[in-house]
Amino acid sequence: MSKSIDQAFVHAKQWLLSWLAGSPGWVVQVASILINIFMLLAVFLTLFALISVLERKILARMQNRYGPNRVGPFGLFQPIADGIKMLIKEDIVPARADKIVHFLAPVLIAAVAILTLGVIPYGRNMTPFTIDGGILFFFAVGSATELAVFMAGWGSNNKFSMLGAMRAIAQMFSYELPLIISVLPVVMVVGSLTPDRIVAAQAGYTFGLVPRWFAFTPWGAAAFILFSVSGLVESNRTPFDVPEGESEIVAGHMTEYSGFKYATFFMAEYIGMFAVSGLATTLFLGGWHAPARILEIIPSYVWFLVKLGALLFVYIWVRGTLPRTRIDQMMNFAWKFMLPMAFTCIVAAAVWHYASRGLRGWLWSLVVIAVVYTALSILLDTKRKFAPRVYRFAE
Amino acid sequence: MSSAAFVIISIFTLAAALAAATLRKLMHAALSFAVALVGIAAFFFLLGAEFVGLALVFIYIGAVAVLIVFTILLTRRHAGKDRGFNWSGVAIAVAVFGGLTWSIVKTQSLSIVAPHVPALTVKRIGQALMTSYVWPLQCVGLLLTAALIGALVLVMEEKR
Amino acid sequence: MTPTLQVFLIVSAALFSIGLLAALSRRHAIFILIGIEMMLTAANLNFIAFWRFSPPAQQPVGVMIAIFSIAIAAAEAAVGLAMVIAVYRHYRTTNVDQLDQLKG
Amino acid sequence: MVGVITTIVLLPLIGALAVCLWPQRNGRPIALIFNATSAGCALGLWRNFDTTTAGLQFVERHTWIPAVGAEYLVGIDGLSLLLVLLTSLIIPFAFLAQPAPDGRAFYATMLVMQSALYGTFTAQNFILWFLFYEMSLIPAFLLIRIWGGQNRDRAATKFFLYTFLGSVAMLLSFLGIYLARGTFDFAALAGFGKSGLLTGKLAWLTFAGIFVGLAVKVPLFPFHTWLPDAYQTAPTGVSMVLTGVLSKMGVYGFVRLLLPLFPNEIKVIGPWLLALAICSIVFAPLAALAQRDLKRMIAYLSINHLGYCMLALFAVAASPVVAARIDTHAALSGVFMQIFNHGITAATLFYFAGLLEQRRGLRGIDDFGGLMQRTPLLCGWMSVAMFSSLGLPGLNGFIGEFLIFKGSFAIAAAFASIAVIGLLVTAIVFVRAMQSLFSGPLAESCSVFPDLLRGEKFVVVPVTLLMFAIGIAPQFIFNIFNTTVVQMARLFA
Amino acid sequence: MSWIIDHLWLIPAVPFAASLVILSLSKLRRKSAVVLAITGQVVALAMSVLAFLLTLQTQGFRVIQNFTWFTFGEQTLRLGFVLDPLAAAMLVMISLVGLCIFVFSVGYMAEDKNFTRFFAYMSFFSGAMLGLVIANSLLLLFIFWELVGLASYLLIGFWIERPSAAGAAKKAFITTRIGDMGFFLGMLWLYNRSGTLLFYDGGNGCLESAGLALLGASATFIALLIFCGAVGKSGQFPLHVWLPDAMEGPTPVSALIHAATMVAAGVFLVARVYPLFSLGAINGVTSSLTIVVWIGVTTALMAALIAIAQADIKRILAYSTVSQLGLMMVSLGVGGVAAGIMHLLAHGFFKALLFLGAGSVIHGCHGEQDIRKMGGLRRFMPVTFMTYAVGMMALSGVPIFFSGGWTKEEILHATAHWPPSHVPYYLILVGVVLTALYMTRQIIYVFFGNPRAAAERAHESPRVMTMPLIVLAFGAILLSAVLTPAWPWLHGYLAGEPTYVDVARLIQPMLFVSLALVSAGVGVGFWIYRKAGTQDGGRPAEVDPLEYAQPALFRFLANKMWIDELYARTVISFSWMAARFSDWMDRYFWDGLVRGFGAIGQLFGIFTTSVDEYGINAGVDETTAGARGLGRVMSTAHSGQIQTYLGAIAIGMLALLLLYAWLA
Repeated sequence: MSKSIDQAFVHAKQWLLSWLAGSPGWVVQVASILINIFMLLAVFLTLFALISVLERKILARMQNRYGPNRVGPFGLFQPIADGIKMLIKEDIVPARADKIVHFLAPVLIAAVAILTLGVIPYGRNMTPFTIDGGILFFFAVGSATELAVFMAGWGSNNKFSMLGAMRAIAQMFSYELPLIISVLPVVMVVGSLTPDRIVAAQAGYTFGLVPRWFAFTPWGAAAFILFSVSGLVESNRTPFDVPEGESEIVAGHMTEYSGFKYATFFMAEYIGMFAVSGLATTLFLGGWHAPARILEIIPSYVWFLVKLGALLFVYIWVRGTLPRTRIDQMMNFAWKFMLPMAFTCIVAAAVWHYASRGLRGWLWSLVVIAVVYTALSILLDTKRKFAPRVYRFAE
Repeated sequence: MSSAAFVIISIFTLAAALAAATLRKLMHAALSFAVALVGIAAFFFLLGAEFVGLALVFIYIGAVAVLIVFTILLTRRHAGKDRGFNWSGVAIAVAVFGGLTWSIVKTQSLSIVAPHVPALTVKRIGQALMTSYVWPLQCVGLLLTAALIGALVLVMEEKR
Repeated sequence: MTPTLQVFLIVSAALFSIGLLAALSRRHAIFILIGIEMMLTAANLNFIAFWRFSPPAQQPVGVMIAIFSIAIAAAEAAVGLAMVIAVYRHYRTTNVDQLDQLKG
Repeated sequence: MVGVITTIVLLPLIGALAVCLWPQRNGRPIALIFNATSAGCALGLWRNFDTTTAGLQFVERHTWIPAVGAEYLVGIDGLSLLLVLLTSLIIPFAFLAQPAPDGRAFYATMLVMQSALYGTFTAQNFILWFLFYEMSLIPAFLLIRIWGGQNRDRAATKFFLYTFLGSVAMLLSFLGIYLARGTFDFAALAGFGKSGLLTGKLAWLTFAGIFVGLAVKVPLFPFHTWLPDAYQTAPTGVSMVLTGVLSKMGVYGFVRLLLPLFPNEIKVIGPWLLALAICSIVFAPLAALAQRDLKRMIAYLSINHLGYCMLALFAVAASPVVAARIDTHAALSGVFMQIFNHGITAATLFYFAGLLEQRRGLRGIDDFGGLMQRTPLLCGWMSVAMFSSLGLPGLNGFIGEFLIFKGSFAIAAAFASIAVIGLLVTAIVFVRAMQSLFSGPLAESCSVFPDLLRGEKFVVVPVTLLMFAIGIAPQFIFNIFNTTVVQMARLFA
Repeated sequence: MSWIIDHLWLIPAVPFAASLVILSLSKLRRKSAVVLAITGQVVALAMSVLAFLLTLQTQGFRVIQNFTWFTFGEQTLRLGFVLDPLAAAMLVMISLVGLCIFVFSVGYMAEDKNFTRFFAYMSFFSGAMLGLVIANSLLLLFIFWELVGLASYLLIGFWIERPSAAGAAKKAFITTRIGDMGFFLGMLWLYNRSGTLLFYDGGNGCLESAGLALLGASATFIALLIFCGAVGKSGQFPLHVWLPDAMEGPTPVSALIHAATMVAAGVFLVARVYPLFSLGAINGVTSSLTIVVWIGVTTALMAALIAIAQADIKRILAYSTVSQLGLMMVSLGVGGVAAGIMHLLAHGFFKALLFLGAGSVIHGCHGEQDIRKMGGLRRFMPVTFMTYAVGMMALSGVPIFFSGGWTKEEILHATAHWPPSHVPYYLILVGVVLTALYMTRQIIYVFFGNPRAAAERAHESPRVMTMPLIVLAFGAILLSAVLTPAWPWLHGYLAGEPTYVDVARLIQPMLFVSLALVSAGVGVGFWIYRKAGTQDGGRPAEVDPLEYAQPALFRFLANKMWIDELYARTVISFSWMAARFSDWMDRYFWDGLVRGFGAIGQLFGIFTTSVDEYGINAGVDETTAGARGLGRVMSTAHSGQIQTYLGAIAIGMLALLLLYAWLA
């Protein structure tokens, strides 16, 4: 029973494709792809709508106010209203803009964001696009985001846009390194770049109790944290929203965009967030695996969505809690702390592996990480680096 | 390996490449170059070298293209338009193309169809890199480090 | 009809020539770099094509060469662009016609 | 424990690199860490050293350049261990000396020198030994040339020329030996020595070459004139290393090379060599008496103290008849003891001279006065070092000198009797210095001196306690080299 | 009781430990310092008395405790402690006198700001001195010998801010060191010949028959070299010059070190190694002992003479000490070992008493030391006067009640029968008279007559200072009980012979000789100095009567026979010249030699350079110029245009391709 619920979507797709039985192979293939794309768009655009309103509501609760509550029950139709507003708004293009580039930027950024969703396994047998080097695909395609952001900044021919784009690229470049390197321990341990295999490697339970998710190993936990923080930066969200900090440079590279193009940017940002969270779930939180054996009756995609939702909640929570960081501190942090720590994770994972992945390995890798962490904290003691800040009040 | 895909990809790629070589606006040319690279990556996919294709996208679009646009940005004073076009270059390029095509076409042994080979998995590439190609790999690592440092030193502002 | 090795090579030759065109006929230094990168990519395409069309071997030599060549191309691009910037800072131009200090 | 010696030799080199790469301007902490590590390794050697067997221990042997008989052959016996320990002790001590030059390069250079010293004391193949021997010369030159005081140019050049010419002479001699005998291995060469390593003029030429090379390093009268200049000019820490360890390379060379290789030649010209040693012993402290500069004074006394070593060595080697075992043992033990004692005592004296210089800015004996009233601790501890140097019983200096005199008096009574003048004049020099520095009314210029600071106490007290320990219960030092002494004594029997 | 035998080393160790602890204390912990020092001294005294009692058990008691100090090569160096009557008597004397002086110092030094350091040094000295007397090895003795020298150096220069004190300390150290070098050489020689430095080692020691047999003729030289050390330490001519200067130290120091104990160490040393001196003696005479006698006589007489003309209260006593030490040496030299040591012990008590009395006087007179400025002090300082008088009579050798009288008599007795010559005997008789004379002079100047400048505000010293005086005075008197010829217990004890009472021996001709001489000395003294310090005839008050009568002689004596000046002109200036000469040689001759070689090298360099420049290089330049011109022509092909180069490369590639195709 539970199995059939688990595979409900897979069966549904097969049932749909069975209509095409007898057609040439490429027709079935194209149809299968189209179904996947359609489902992805349907699910994630809905999720986008949902999250956009949920974020506002959650933030509001955190700030002790109500949030949107006028449109629909509990304000749930707010995104629809927003969407309509966006669509009917005038699309303004600056006169001296590089029109082609200006137009292509949001297209590219949205396309890239959606493409990255394709390699994530959402449930048992539910990977839209199975590819040998799926993780590499994710990052290869994801790296085009930077180009898109640059195009937006350049194409607008506006100094705020350009500056915002520069900031965005600088921070994305800097954090892409820890982001990718913190994935490497997992790839190393599993021995594969395929997301399905990575999820499969996290099946089972130690002592029949603790799931074998990588987040439960010292190196995995460290890498998970590094990955999440880097992901936060990659999606330009608070507290790392320096490139589009409205109090500083209006809206960064999106300053000259309005209407639907702006909505596209907005959507791309959210979808990028989903993609990073989804990958984090896949890599560290056991993908669609249930956290306990008894709970395996609940379908795999539910678990995936629960984990994704939990991560998204944390993102929102962080946004509601932390103030914006300063750009130089951010860069220092990336190069002087995140990167060495990411490398340490690799070493720790190797230690864990060669200590036969048991309790001993667990402890040793913990020691490695703790030692490096302590050393870095001592070396990076910022008290010595920065002059004490002096506040000048009215004199 | 369908010829339809091949035709589409090659037209797409060559068009983008031509645009990259001839567009007057530097930024457009750079972006076209990125598009051409996507086409080449598609070629690699078509040829069954998925990993190389992904690496190409990753490195060229994620890094090189961004570097190029950055450079364009930093040398913006003349970046708007590229004045002057050297037609002798066109002649040489066409001649080279002609020569190459002529020799390719003339070589009959090249008109073969791809044999069936087992899929090239990432694992195999990894194993090759870590066994037979471990020295080149280390050398490339060293080279990249050197290039990184060298580039940094080159662009560093002289302290006054 | 499936494409033969020849057509791949012709595409690659075309790409190479376009790269050469960019490198030879444009004045801006960045175009030269783009052209060189394009020629390198064309060579890579050749390597991959030859690997794919040759009988299965123990080692995927062609792929390996392509991978290394991509890595080296990245290094080359980084250094090349840094030089462009340095030259620009020094001479206030990126036009290679004007950069002839080395003439005999 | 295999590979420890190599580790000890390499650690300071790595340290030098690390200091160069250290981001902060002050390289001292990191240099000290490396010092401490290599000192720890040296202590480990000591701990695992078998004091009951003679011969080399912890031997590491690898082929290096077989064509010229060069091997990587390191190992230690008692003497080597003693000197390795001395090096490990003096160099960190020198790093803490005042006034300390800043900048990382200084510490890196010192570390290179440390590595060379370790190498010199452990190498057992001539080529390797010579490599390290020369390797110590260049850092020493740089240290004097760059961080020295007045006249550093001249002093450094003089130092370099002297020692370099000596080294060239030595190298040529060894090439001669190699051509004749075909080996560079110390042990093998010593085996030939008994029956005459070479014959005829060549023997005398090679002997002279090696003798000059080593005599310059010790230094032996009349090859000593570089020393006062160099010690006076060099920064305090460098002076400490120069006198504490570098000069021991010469004595070590005599023990290791000249005496085993040329016993017959030494017997022939023995009285002349003894006369040179006596000149060192007598004239050097007399010259010290005439010095006004504290460091120059200590430098001259260093010549005197090493003269005692030479006296005993030559007495043993030049003895026309086979000396009694007890005398040979006494003389050799005395030499080894003196090496160690002079190392720590002279270095301590330089350290104090540095402290005074740091406080006053000058270091003439007459620039101070009445210090005892202002800085009793400094004076007290410095007096201990001075008394140790003049051979007061109960402190370390006495043990070595007593044994040296015991051994050499039995063999060469007349020379030893003259050498006693050296003891007397040394005492006069020190007592005079003490009078002029510590007593009398407090000089105006010294009235604001701080007494020993906490950091300085941490340096001074352990070393001084070591002097007391050796002076009162020296057995733990003797244990290191007793078997080596017995083995060497057999060479002269 | 035998516990002390196994732990003889504790006797010196306790004061040493006290010294170390005091040194590590703060300068302000005065009370702790005193308690520690005196406790250390009391413990040492207690152990010394225990040891002394132990030696009473048997005749010729001797216990040795040898141990290995260290092993060098295959040889061992052994040291040891010995307890015999000589050592035990010295131990008791040193620790008892030392204790008295420590107590005295508490009062005397009360005002000093370096009070704690003083006690540390004193304890250190005490430990070293105690160690010296129980050493059973010449080396160990030498070690302690040097340590007492160090203590003496430190204590003479205790008031370090006075340049004169520092100079005196330096002089003491260097002068004694000169003697010590002889000692050192003698020790080496002895070690070389006998193979051991242990005095007693179960028959193998260097003072035992087996060891002595190895020495042969060298014994004389060894003995004389060792005697050099004694000469230095005991202030014998010609190395006596440091001792009077050493009075720059605080008075308790003078009492302890430069009167009672350390300076007697030379005598003790000779007594200790007496077998070396007497080896091969014919009729008790050896050449080495003869030299000892003559040096002793010279010193005794010379110092007594000088003492007459001194004005400083402590210097008079210092010369007196020198003189008495000479006397002891004579005694040893003529074979009266026991007599010499007895005199040493007795002298230790009464000279310490005198010095402390002098200290009390100085204290009472607020630091004044010139006897001509005192006078009439007996009324102000009765206790001091009484005890001082006891000391004076003991020193002068007043018989019967005072220890000094008996010991002096015994020395005279021994000297009178010295076979080679009677001259020393007569000279010593003169010395006895002179001693009585200068002591009378001193006591008249200080305690009698009218109070002069310094005596006007004089006061008696506190109890803490007078009590030690009284104890020592009693000691000086009571000691005579065991010295009388009627019951020469101490003599027997030291010589290891049984003693018995025989009152008849009390009356001896020498007693009357002695009595006559002393009376003569005192009487002459009273006669000459009856009006000292007052104006008398043509003589002003501040002029000494003797000076008025014999100005040239007086000046000769007052200036210490110009021996210091003689040394300054000869030895010291010679050593300075040697120093300057060595320095000059180094700076100019040897260094010049080296620089000369350098200059030759430089000249050679100039020569080869010019050969290179003008000889070898002639035609090469032309060729170079031609090559350069060709290069210039060729270089025009380099346009500097990178695209041109690139195009050329492409054309070249095309050409190669065509060539290849054509060939294929």
